[in-house]
Parts: sequence; C-alpha cells; structure tokens
Amino acid sequence: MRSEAIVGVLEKQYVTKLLEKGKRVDGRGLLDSRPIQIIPNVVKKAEGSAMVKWGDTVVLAGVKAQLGSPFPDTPNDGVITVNAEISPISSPTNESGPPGPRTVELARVVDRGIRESKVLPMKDPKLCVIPGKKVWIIFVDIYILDDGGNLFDAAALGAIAAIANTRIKKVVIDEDLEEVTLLEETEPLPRNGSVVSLTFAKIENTIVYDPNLIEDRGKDARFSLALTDKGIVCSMQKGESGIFTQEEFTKILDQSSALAAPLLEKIEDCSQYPELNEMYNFEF
Amino acid sequence: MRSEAIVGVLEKQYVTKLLEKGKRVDGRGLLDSRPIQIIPNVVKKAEGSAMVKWGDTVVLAGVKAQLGSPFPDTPNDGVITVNAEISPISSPTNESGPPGPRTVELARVVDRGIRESKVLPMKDPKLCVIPGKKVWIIFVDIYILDDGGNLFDAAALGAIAAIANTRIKKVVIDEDLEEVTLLEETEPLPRNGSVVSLTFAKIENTIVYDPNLIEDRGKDARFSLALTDKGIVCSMQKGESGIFTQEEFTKILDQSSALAAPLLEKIEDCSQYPELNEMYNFEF
Amino acid sequence: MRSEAIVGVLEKQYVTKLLEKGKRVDGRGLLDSRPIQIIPNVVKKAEGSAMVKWGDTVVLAGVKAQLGSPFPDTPNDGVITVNAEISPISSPTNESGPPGPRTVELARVVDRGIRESKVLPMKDPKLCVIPGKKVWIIFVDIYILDDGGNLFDAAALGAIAAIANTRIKKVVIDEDLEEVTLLEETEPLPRNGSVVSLTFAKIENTIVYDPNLIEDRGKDARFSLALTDKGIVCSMQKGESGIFTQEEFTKILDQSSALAAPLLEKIEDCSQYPELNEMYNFEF
Amino acid sequence: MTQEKTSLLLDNGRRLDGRELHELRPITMRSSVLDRADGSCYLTWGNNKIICAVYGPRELHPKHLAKPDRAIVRVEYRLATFSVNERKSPAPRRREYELSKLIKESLDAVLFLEKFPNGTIDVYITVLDADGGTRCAALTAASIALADAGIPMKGFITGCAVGKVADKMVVDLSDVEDKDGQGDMPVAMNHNTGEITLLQCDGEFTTDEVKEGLSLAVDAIGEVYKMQREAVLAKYTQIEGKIDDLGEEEE
Amino acid sequence: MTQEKTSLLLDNGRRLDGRELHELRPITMRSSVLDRADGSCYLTWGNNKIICAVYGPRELHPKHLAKPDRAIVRVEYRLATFSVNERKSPAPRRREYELSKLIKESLDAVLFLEKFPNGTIDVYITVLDADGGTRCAALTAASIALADAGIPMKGFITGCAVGKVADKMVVDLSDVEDKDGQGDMPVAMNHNTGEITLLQCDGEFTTDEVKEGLSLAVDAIGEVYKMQREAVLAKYTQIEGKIDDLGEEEE
Amino acid sequence: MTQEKTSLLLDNGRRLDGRELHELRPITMRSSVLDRADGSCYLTWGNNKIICAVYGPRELHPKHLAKPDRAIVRVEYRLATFSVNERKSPAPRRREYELSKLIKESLDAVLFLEKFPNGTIDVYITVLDADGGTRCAALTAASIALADAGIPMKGFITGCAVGKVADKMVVDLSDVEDKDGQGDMPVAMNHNTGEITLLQCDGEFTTDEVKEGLSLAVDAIGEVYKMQREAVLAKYTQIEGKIDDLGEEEE
Repeated sequence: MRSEAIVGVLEKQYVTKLLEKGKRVDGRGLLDSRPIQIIPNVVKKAEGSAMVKWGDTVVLAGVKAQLGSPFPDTPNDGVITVNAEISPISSPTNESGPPGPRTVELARVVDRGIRESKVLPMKDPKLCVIPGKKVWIIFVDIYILDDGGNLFDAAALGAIAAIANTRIKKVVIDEDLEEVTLLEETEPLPRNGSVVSLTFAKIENTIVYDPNLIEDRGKDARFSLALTDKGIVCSMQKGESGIFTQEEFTKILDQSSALAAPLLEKIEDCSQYPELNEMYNFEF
Repeated sequence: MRSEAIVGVLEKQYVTKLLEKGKRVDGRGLLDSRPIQIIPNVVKKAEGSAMVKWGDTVVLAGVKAQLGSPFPDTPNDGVITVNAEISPISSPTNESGPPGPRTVELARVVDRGIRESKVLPMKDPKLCVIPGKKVWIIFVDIYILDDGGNLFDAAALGAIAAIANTRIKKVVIDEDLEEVTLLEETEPLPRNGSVVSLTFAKIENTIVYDPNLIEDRGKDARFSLALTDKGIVCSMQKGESGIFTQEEFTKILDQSSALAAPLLEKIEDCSQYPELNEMYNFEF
Repeated sequence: MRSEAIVGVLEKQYVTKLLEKGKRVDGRGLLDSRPIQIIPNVVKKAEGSAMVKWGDTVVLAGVKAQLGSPFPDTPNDGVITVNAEISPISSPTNESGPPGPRTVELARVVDRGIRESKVLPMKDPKLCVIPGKKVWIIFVDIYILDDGGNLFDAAALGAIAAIANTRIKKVVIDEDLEEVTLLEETEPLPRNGSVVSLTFAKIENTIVYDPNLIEDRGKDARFSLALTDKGIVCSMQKGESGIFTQEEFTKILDQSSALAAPLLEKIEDCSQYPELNEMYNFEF
Repeated sequence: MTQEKTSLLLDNGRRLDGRELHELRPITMRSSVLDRADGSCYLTWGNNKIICAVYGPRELHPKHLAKPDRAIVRVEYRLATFSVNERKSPAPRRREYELSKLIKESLDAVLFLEKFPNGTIDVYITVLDADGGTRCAALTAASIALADAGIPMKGFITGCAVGKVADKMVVDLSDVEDKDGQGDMPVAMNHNTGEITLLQCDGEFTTDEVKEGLSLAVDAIGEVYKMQREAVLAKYTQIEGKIDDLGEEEE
Repeated sequence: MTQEKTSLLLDNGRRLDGRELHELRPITMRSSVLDRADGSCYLTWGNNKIICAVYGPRELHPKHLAKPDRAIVRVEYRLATFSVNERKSPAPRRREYELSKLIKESLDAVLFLEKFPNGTIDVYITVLDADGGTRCAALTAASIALADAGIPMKGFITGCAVGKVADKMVVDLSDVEDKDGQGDMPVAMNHNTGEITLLQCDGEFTTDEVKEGLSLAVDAIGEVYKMQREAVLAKYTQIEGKIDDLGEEEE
Repeated sequence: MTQEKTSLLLDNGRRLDGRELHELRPITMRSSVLDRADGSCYLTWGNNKIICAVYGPRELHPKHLAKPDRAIVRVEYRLATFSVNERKSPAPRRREYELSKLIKESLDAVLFLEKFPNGTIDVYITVLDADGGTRCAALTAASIALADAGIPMKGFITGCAVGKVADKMVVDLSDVEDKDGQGDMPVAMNHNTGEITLLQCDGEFTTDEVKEGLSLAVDAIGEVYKMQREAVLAKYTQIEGKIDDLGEEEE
C-alpha cells in the first residue's frame, strides 16, 4: 500500500472514532455548517458572478449570457448550461485536462438543481426573445479554486448566487426582420425564487451535514438534495460506493428545510449588489 | 513470447493442418456458410433495424433518418453515412474509445458496399426532399455484440437488412417558405435492389469462405467483395499482411454469385415485417 | 543521462568554443544567412504555394481560399488563418498527433507576422465580398518537411511567398439575394507590401542570425522579429529559457533592416510565376 | 406542464399504456446470451432493450491503475446511437459518464473486491432501445451478468424508478411519463439487506412524496428481484439440463 | 484605426481611464491565499484578477518524463470562460498553450532546477477577469506564488506591457488600448539582473519605438517589482505576527 | 453519370488528358531527398506530388507495444490540407486511417521484420498535391524510401490503379476519371513474385471487368516497377559518383 493510502486509512480511523463519540474533527455538531462568505459580482467581464468561501473551500462562479438559437425540441425556452471545473489549482491531486467522471457528476448535479427548480423562467419573454428563433443562452461556469470538502454545496451556492446578481442587456426586437439589437442598458435576469443544495456524508454509521475535507475523504457514501425556497425537493443524488437505508433518507428529508433556511437568506443578499465588488474583504 | 501469442501459434498450426486435408475446424466445406438468423425491426426508436446472428457472431444494425442539408457538391442527393462500433461487449480484447483502424476499415467497407451498389436512390424525391436545401440523412449504425468471426459479412448483412425494413416519415413541402413538415405517417425507404458482402480468409495456401473466429484469428489475408442482386461487383477490399495471387482472385470471382444467392433471399424477407419484433426467438 | 543527452552536451560545447573564437560550425559569419531557394506555385490544387529550401530546412506552404462568413466582431474583414505542422517526416524526434506547444508557437508567430503587417488588406472589396455576409477565408498551411534549423524564418518565408503567388476566383455578386457566384477566371490575391521574419539564436554569450540545426539545438534563447518592407516591426517573439539584455535587443534591431533586404527581394520574385512549376530544379 | 398533468392519466385512472399506478411494465431477462463474454444478460423492460457483458475478474492494464488490495470495477453505460428519438453521436455524453459512475458505485456495494487484488471486473452495458428507466434496467441486467460470470456477490442490485404523474406517485415511469411528467426518481438497492445503493431524482416532489416514492420503489424492486433470481437460477437449471443431455449422448 | 488613434487619448493628454502616459493601473497582491496549494497568489491589476497556485517541487509522473539532473517546470495559463467578452469554451485555445510555454520559459530563468532532480514544479494560473496585460500580470503573480511555496529563486520575474496609442508609447495597456491601439509589447524580466525573459509585440512600431518601449517597460517593471517584494515580505511579517500570537496563547 | 460516360473519352477514343486507354501518366521519382530522414522519396505521378520519409528500424516506444520476435511497421498516410479541392482539416479523416492500414499491410509483405525484434519501421507519407491514385503512388514511393533507408526487402511494392470509364477498362485513373467515371480499382503487388498485396474497388464492374482490370494493372505495375528500380539504382550510381569525387579531392 502506498503511503498516502496508509495515511488515508489512519485519517478515517481517527474521524470514525470521534464520530462514534458524536464528535467531529473540527468540533462541529453533526448538522452544523461551516462558516460561509459570499461576495457577489466580482468579475467585470461576467454578466453575474459570486466568490464563495465555505469552510476552506473556495469557489468562483460566473455567468455569461449570449443570444442564440433555442433547442429544436424546446423552441419557446431560453437555454441554461452549467459547467464545472475542479481546477488543478484546488488540490494536489486534481489534474488538468477534460473533465473526469467526478467533475461531470458535480456539474450535472448542480445543473439539475437549478434546472429542475425552475428558478429561471425559461419561457419568460426576457429569456425567450423571439420564440423559435432567438433566446438567451445562460452559461453558468463554476471554478473550484480550493478543495476544502463539500464541493457540491459550495458549487451550487456559487451558481445560484451568481445567477442572483446577473444582469443581461435589454433588447430591441424587429419582428419582421427577426433581428435583435442589444442595448447597452441592462436589467436583472428574471428569477423565480431560489434553490439550495444540502450535502450529507455517511462515515461508517454516522451521517454528517456539510463534510469538511477530512470527512469528505473518509466518507463511504454521499447524499445531496436540492431544495427550493418553497420546500420542494427538485433533485437528489446519492453517490459513492457506500449505502443508505430508507430510514436514513427519511431522517435527512425531515431535517432538510431547517438546514436550507440560512442558505436561502444568504442568496437573497446577493441580488442587492449592483456594482462591481473588489475582493479586498474576501477571507481566502 | 506471451502465453496468448503461443496459444495463437498452436491454434493456427491446428487450423492449417486440418485445412491441408481439406477440412475446417467446424466441419464445414471450404465454401460453406455458417447458419444465419436475421430478425428485422427490433428497435422501436430506430426507423429500421436488424439483429443478425451469423455463426457465433452477433450484430445489431439500426437506421435513423433526419432531415438536413445536402453536401455542397451533391445538392440533389440524400446523404447516407455508415458507422460501426466493435463494442467492448463483443470480445475480451476490444477496448472502448474512439474507433481504431480495424473499426474504421470495417465501417468504410460496409459503407462503400451500400453506397456504390446504389441500393439507395439518393436523387429520388423521397430522399432529396427540396433539392439543394433539405434532404434525408440516413445514419446506419452497426454494433458488433459478439465477435465470432467474419464481422465484415455479418455487419454488411445487418446494415442492408436494417435498410430493408426502414420506414421514414411522409412529408409536406412548402416550396415558397422552403419549409418541410413531417407527418406521423411513414413509408418505406426507397430502395433499388440489394447488395451482399462475401468474405474469404486465406490461411497459408487455402482459401475459405465465411471464416469463423479461429480461422479469422489465424488468417494471413482477407478478401471481401460486395455483389449486387444484378451480379455487379461494387466494392472489393483485400486486407491484412498476407497476399493473394491473380488466379486466386479469379477463382473467388467465379464463385461469388452462387454464394450471394442465399443471402439475397434472406434480405428480401426482411422488408416484409412492418411491426416491431420481440427477440424471444433470437438464438443468441 | 541518456546517450542523446550527452551528445547534446558535447555538441553544444563544440559550438560554443567555436563561437568564442567568432566562428560558426558551418564557417558562416555571425550575421550570414544560409542559401535560400524558393519555387513558387508548385501545388496545382492550392490557390498559391511555395516550396522553400533554407539551408537544410525544407518547407512547403500552401494557400486555400474559401468563401465564408466573417467573424461577428469584424464583419467587414476577410479572414486569414495560419496553421503549421512540424511533420514527423522532418526529423526523428517529431511525432504525429495534435500540435504541441512548439508547433503552436511557430504557427502563431508566423500568423502574427502576416496579420500585423497588414500585408493582406482585409477590408478590400476583393476580400470582403459582401460586408457582414460573405468574405474570403484565406487558409495558409505550412508543412515542415526537413528540420535543418531556423524553422521560424523558413516557415514565414514560405507563407508570404505562397501568398504572393495566390490567385483567387473572380466573383459575381447578387446583392439582392446576397448570393455570390464563383467564376472560373482568377485574379491575384490583393497584397500591400511584404513582410519577413528574422531569427537570432543566443548561445552562451554570442548571438547569431539564422541558426542551423546544431545551433538551434544548442541555443539558450531565440528571438524572432517580423519586419515589413517599410521597416516597421510588426511582431517580436523571444523564446526558450535563456535571456537577452536590453542592449542585445537594441543591437539586433539596428541590424534588422540590412538583413531583411535580400529576403524582401526574393519574395517579390515569387509573384511573377503564373503557371504551375514542376520541382525538377528543387535542390532537396 | 399543467396540461400534461391530466393527460398522462386516462379517465379510468389508468396510465396511458393501460397500467395501474403501481404496476410494472413486462420484463424479460436472459443470461449467458453472448459467446465471448465471461457473463452476459439480455434484458427487456417495456420497450427498453439492454445488453450487458461482463469480463473478469482479470488483470488490470495499465498496472499503475491497479489496487494491490482489491479489484476495481469499471462500468461503461452507453446508449446506442439509434436507441433514442434523435440520433445520438457515438461519442459518449456527460449523462453516460455520470450514469457509468453511479452504476459502478452501486455494484461496488455487493462485490467481494478484496478477493481479487490487482484485478478488474469490467461491466459493459449498451442500451439498444431506450424507453425510460434505463439506468435501473441496466443495473438489474448487470447483476445477472455478474452472476453469470460466476463472480461472488453479497446480493443482487435491483433497480426500479418511481415518479410523479398527474400529482400521483407511480411506479416504473415510461419514456413519455419521464419526459412529460412531474418528476422521476430512480432507485436501486440490495433487496435482501435493504441497502439503497442508488437514489436520484429530478422534478418537483414534496418530502412526503419522496418518502412515498421510496416505499413504492422498495416494493417494486422486490418484484423485479424475484424475476432476477429466476433468471439466474434458470441458467443453472439449463446447464444441468445440458449436462443431462451430455450424459445421454455419452451413453 | 486612424479614428482610434486620437480617441484613445483625452484632450488633456491623459488616457481614457484618466492615467498619465507612463502611469500604471492600481495593483494589489496577496500571497498564501489558498489552503491546499503549496504556494499561491491572488493579484489584481486594473480589472485583471488572477489566481496562481504552485505545487512542488514534487515527484513527476509519468516517470519517463522526468529529468535525472533537474526538475522541470510545468505551467498552465488559462482564461476562465467568463473572464472575456465572449464566453470562451473551457477547452484551452492555441493562445493559452503559447502563453503557458512562454511563462514557463520565463520562470525557468530564475529557478534552481538542478536542486530537484526528477522533480516537477507545477504552476497553475487562471485569469478570473481579463483586462489587458494578463500574461505580464500572470508572471508577476507566479513569482510570488513560487516564493510563497518556499522554492529558492535567483530573483523574481516581473512583467509589464507597454504599447503604442495615438502615436505615443504608453505604459501598461488596458484592454481597450490593446484592442484599439497601434501595438502591444509585453515585457518580463528579472529586475535585479536586467535579464529580459519575455519580449513580444504585435502592431506597428518603428525600431526606435521598440527601443523606447523597452526603456519604459524596464522602469515600470521596477515599480511593480517593489510591490512584489512587499507582498512576499508581508507574508513573512504576517507569519512572524502569527508566531507572536501563538506565543501569547501559549502563555 | 450517363452523361459522363461519353464525355470522359474524346472523339478520337483518347482520354481527356490525351492518353491512350492503357497509358500511364508521366512519373518521376527521386530518392534521398531529405536530410534528416533515414530514407526518403519524392514522387510525382501526373499532378500527384508525394513525399515519403522512413525512420528506422529503431526502438519502439512505448515498449509494451513492441513485439519480442519482430519489428512492427507503422504507416501514416496523410493528405496535406491544400492538396485537395476543398481545404481539408489538419486532423486525419477515416479515409486516411484506412489507407494507412492498407499501405502498412502491403509493406509488411516484403519486409524481413523478424530481423529487427522489438523494433519499429516508421513510414510517413504526405500527399502534397492529389490527383487520383494517391494510395498506389504512396506505396510506390514508400518502397523507394525503404530501400533508400537501407532496409532489406524481399521485393518492391508497386501500385497502379485501373478503372472503368465510358464502359471501358482504362489504366491509371486521373482525379476527374476517378470522380466522374464508373469505377476505380487500385492494385499493388510485388512485381517479381506476382503477389498481390492490395486490391480494392468501388463502382460498378462485372466480374469479367474485374478480371480484365487485374490483368491491365499487372502490366502497368510492370512498367512502374522498372522506373522504381532505376530510381533506387540511380541513388547508388550517384553515391558511387560522389565516392569518386571524394577520391579525387583526397588526391
């Protein structure tokens, strides 16, 4: 066994022993979150953005908007696409190159949370500019800059926070020519409510909310769910080789709305910042 | 030498010794085919399909049809494209990933057989819907599911059998707007005659038709020809590092139409099945 | 250390010792060029081409022209794109596959020299056929066939020489239909002046112009500049891990126009050949 | 979507294909269908058609990927180009990568990987015809193919999706119910132990609906598990039969 | 371009953003910003925002790429998809490959690579917000991150672009001056030794303008170098402070 | 196609470029044209221009691809982007992969690969200007380049296409005859032994036409083979001449 593998085994034994006594490595309660800081609208070239620090995890999400053609099977809908990059900046083990399965899963889970929550009203005339012809294509790109555990929740929070402060250009439509002119003036991206991600790690027989790096590395199974501000479950994802029981899922579901509340508040704060933020106060 | 390589050498010695006595490993005559079973129209989502079992080889071919733009240099022609995948399902040595040279050759040889036979009348108004603007693009995709030897003939047979039971949607054309509306009602893909592939393997100095897996692995050279129902040679392909003499090719050509006849019959049977087949009777 | 690495060290010691005495391995003066031969218009299928032998280096550049759409941010400009391939033909160490950093740098430096020199008048109506709709896209492709050192200058010379003998089809424009008809008759690609590349290698403390293969392999740093026929510096590129001083750059700049003059003459000769050249006289 | 809510249920309260709310589509399973593979399964589930081949346990190349203390499982879930409405490009999409990962993780939970150090167990799944619920069907087929390859297992993984249609929780969504309905919830588990190895959803569910869905899924999985066991047993019966035949021939 | 020549300078002879011809934009630098990286730097330069992480010296895999007598430096310069006007595809472009190569070659010149045989030093740079002059800013940030990782260096690489606007040579082009001006000339050097490690240009310069530009760049680099030194020193001061705090706590 | 049938032959029964039905286009061959390659050939065949470089026998990397009992041959056949009517993307197409495979298999037949265990012989071919019959011309050039590299061979591979134009079998199709004619049939063989190493066709032939085509090809290949032998001999004559010169200089 390579030395890292041995360290991994010892680390897990340590975490597990503490958890058996109901304690976490960083002293938190099983359902406590780490501190969260969001600075919205930090990227000038982006239509919206948010820098998120969640525990030791750092994520930057940015939104770009482009006019383009709708998909043939949804001619009256704007388009959203969510992409993630677990940058080699973020840890010694991440490599550059095309996204691997771990990155693909992260991007798709965040994507589903936003898409299925219907937070973006795709049929809104502001998003579907000329039905069947011209719609806004909303690109949400998430960069993981420091991997301190629980990437799913940090990435999802960055994405929705970036959406919350996104402004797109106003347009003038010439219906006859089917041409759209972009104005310099902007307006907020239409948005219906909000959505948050809640991630739990199961280590041996204990389930914790918001795993930190050590817990993330030692976990047997992961479970994330996306919850809207109306309390609707719009996405779930169990991951990794461990298992959950039906009772465990039930318990998690019962705890979910209490955990979502503080996150939902933070997101609303992000739509209040119209002007570009410098990150002087960001506590890397 | 690795153990598989040694097994390969012994296997070839065995095959060769038998052939020197005029015998094949499975008891067939040199120009005998293995049993062939075709079940047409097995894939509901496909416009046409055929499951083929040829000896131990299993192939599934499917046809999808899409309206699209013609190629600029053939504005009045529909488009056909043939693709093959030697799936990792089919043998312990096939790997997944982009197609290697062996797969590319297989796909291109099957493609040329169909294309050059002019079995699909590309200029037919049913295929070239609005000349220069909208034509049917016919995708033929072939999956090799079990590699029991002679992939070329099994793949070609699957492809033409799938074409034979393909139905495409009827269309209504608005010439002024250059718009095409697809109806729910379907009609058979137009087809002119038929084409089959005949493959021969040369092992040392003996030539056999329809090589099985052991013969395929031991062969020095391969020769495939595509023959239409009118007896026209529309494609030939010699492959592998061994050689043929002019006399050997002549002999093969002389035998070709007798070998093609039973295959041509089987194909015609495939166009008689309008409704979806379950594969209960398929003898995997 | 592998044997090639040792040979490299010895080779560099040899070159350096000679240079300390002011001598080069092939007897040239520090600012002397090797012999140059250009045969323009050698590829019939290309709109323009040039075969260049520069010392032992052999380069073939070809130009293809296609009508296409302009870039959205430069609707009134034709398009040029320069691509290079350091073919595995050209040396035992070059491998095939997608272009590596060395090839990308070569292509981009040649591209910038031509683009920034404004030798191609992109807004000329001959290049911008229907503003915003149809423009000529000029593909310049450079193949390195024999790597005898100083690829940058040989590639740049091949590219501009190929441009100099390029002829594009005359067009008839139907402004109403926004359609362009290509005629069989051709005319020269419009061109404003000319541009050349001058490359210097620094080996220990000596700077030489036009490094041959041994000097190229032993160099610590490389500096290339592109100079127009008006004496304008339109591109510079320092490369490799070695360094230059401000004084060294100044000295190179002072020598540049004298070195450029003979190259500029050679380029003008290339525009005089309307008919296809056979390469019987090319001294490979 | 408001229109679809009602139109996905008939006036008699049944579903568009005539099923009751908690009724499975017809399912067939055959093992040992491929000659070259170590284990295989051909499974149909409604109009889904899935083929699965297992190779291994075998040596893993390149060796630096091997684990000295256990085998790894590699899963490739693919959609045939013609298995969906619009022809899919042969290159795998992000969805196929994600499902391959989830299926692999589900199978991990029932395999004795420590028995095969440095090895790999390769599971190749191709959806030949897709009609909703392919990941659950794929997992079900993979378990049969693994058993067919003689690979020791702690239990079978069995999958079944539930979902929400016309404000009702229903079992085993069809393609049209998946696309036009209100939500899809695929579940997979080891039926014998109650260990859930896969749970996803997308759509709009209350937490109570999720809980109801989980219960429906557990029941449906029980039904599918029975068929799975029969399919595996059928093979051994068949082999016994063949051995008997062999005996007769030898006489 | 003739129109732009005048419109890029205001009537008062200043630049569009109010700067004097030879004035730098505001620059901030912070080191040790990332938890996982061995060294890191967050740098803002006008509206440029750049993050750089350094990992190493560490063992190089695959081993056949390692050099038995020294470490290699691997540099990845990337633009975030949202850092530019039109959203960039996540796949790197030719420009990113070229700049990665040039930045690597510049850093080579100040590293004691022979101290770490068979090793690699990995420098990852992502431009989070781009506003002209990113390669010079990236090199400046990379030097700080390398120092932050405790990697011994012969000196810092410091970069600054100069350029030509309205027929005048100016310092530190902004994005709009780069795009609409007459020429851009990025320069990087080891300020202590005067060794120039990067020099490029595109546009239209007389040879005298190139020489003038070089002199302006050398001066500007001197100014940036001072900030760079302070940023690195600040970290050590900070650590000392923390050690003091620690002392207090221990009491 | 019916129109083309007649228009590809002139009233005097000759072909559009003035050739008789069984006449080859002008062919030139020069070996040892490249400095760095171990062997090389520049060949023109009508307006085809082909360059071929051979490297090896040399050690094969990565080693796990090497064969302990023989060398392998790797062939890369490529079309230059500007060699065809529509500019080709630099990335190889399926046609280039197929032809690389067939050329490799043809060359295998005349090489003593067992003489170079663990080795590779690399044959790189680029079509600089394409005018029909490039695979046959490429094989012809490759044989010369292999001989130029001093690699022992059982014989030369020589290629020539035949085809069907205006219902007649003709020798050495040009580009326009290939595209507008009724069929193309490339053939390659070891002329000395009569061993056919490559045979393809596409189009519409009766079996008798195929047989006639084979005979025509064998004859045409005989003619090309003579030129090939001369080109290889010319090199040795040239070297002898150089050795004589050297002798003179030494005096």
